[in-house]
Amino acid sequence: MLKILFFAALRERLACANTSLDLQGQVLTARQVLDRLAGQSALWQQHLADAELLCAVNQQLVTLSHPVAAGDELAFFPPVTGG
Amino acid sequence: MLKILFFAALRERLACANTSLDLQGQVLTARQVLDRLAGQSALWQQHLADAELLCAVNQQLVTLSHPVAAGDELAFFPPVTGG
Amino acid sequence: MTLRIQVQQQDFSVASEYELLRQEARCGAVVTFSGLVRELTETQLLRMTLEHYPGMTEQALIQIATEAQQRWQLGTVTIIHRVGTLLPNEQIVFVGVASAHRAAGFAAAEFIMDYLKNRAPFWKKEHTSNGEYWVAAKVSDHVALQRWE
Amino acid sequence: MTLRIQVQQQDFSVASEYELLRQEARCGAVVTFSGLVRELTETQLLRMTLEHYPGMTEQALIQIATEAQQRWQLGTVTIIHRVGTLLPNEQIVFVGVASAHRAAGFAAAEFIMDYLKNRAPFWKKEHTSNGEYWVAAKVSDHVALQRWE
Repeated sequence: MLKILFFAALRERLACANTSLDLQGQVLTARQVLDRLAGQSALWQQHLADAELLCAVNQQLVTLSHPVAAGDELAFFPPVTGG
Repeated sequence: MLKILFFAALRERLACANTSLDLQGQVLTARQVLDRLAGQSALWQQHLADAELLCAVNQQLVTLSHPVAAGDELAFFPPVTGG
Repeated sequence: MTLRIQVQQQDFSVASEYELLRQEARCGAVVTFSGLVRELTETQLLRMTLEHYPGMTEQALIQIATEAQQRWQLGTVTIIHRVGTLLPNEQIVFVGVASAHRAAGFAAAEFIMDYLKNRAPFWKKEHTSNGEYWVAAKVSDHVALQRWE
Repeated sequence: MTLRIQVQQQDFSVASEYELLRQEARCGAVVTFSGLVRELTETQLLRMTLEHYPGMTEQALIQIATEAQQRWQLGTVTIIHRVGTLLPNEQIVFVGVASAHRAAGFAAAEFIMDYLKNRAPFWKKEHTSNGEYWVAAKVSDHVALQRWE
């Protein structure tokens, strides 16, 4: 299973903090996972289409072309605003 | 009278913290005062010839071309090293 | 070269952090940055909540501090960031850098803040008298990164 | 816009100075710089004495702080500089700047230190196990000024 996390405004809009996806042995890019998730509903489609979303794989910021496989932790979130 | 002050290493080398000069109504540049002071002894000549010396008139950093007259406070000192 | 990274709900003491930073006998310069919850201009801020990504946050801060230590000659580097609920004028973030030379200290502290603002997974939500708003990322924070590239 | 300038023999408290700086409700950023007497590499430093030009010193610091307040949007600016006898690891100088935005605070604090190093009439003498030496001005301090011109 691929563990998927959402944070902040995105978490609120999706009303979902985390979910998972069975990749059935496949290796996908983060973008492919995002597309699959967007297919779940019109709401998810709308909020996951945000071009500003950032992506982390195993707690490291990466671009959407980064590969993910079963056991990885994938996170999507809006631009950060700490400090 | 023109009040003249020396600080730090220059004060120690001249063995003098302050002196004065009767300008007799003249307006001189700081450089002209420096030349007059240098004429007082070989020791003063030696130490006042330092091209790195800084100069303040009435407690403001100025260049040696700055004019001074009776009642002014003129100071010479080495490059500053605070902070 | 010591690294001190903390992500915590409770407040921190700049006085204590400064005392730790000034202990290094060969470091003649200590630069600190403190970020505070400030008032809003158009509405009244009641409180702020800070969400983060536990686990990733600490790693991101360690990476940023380590990168600073590779770029400049530094002694101790401290980064403390609070999460949870914060009231107006409370402290949010502290960055402290001890160094032999002041230029390295200033550069490193500003570098750490610029990277933290763009790379560390924290999100601020403002609870105001007019409602709740997620703080938007600032273009100026992205621009600030460019000088370090 | 408050200016707090002190030239004094006694030590100062960074903790107290920071508390004053963080009081401003519209200032979300506080940058501080502290300069300390540090150990020498080639000989043992016993103590340092700091001479200054009374009267001119205060004016020079006010001018530097005022210039910083003209260049950047700042809240309180604090400059404290000690004179007299200082021991290793004692505090020499403190610069603190409160501002709405961090970039202004970092720039102003560094600007103040760069100008203070070149324009404020202080002179350090090191008393070491090998004798007494007036500290020489550093070329790097002159170079540091150029970026502000």
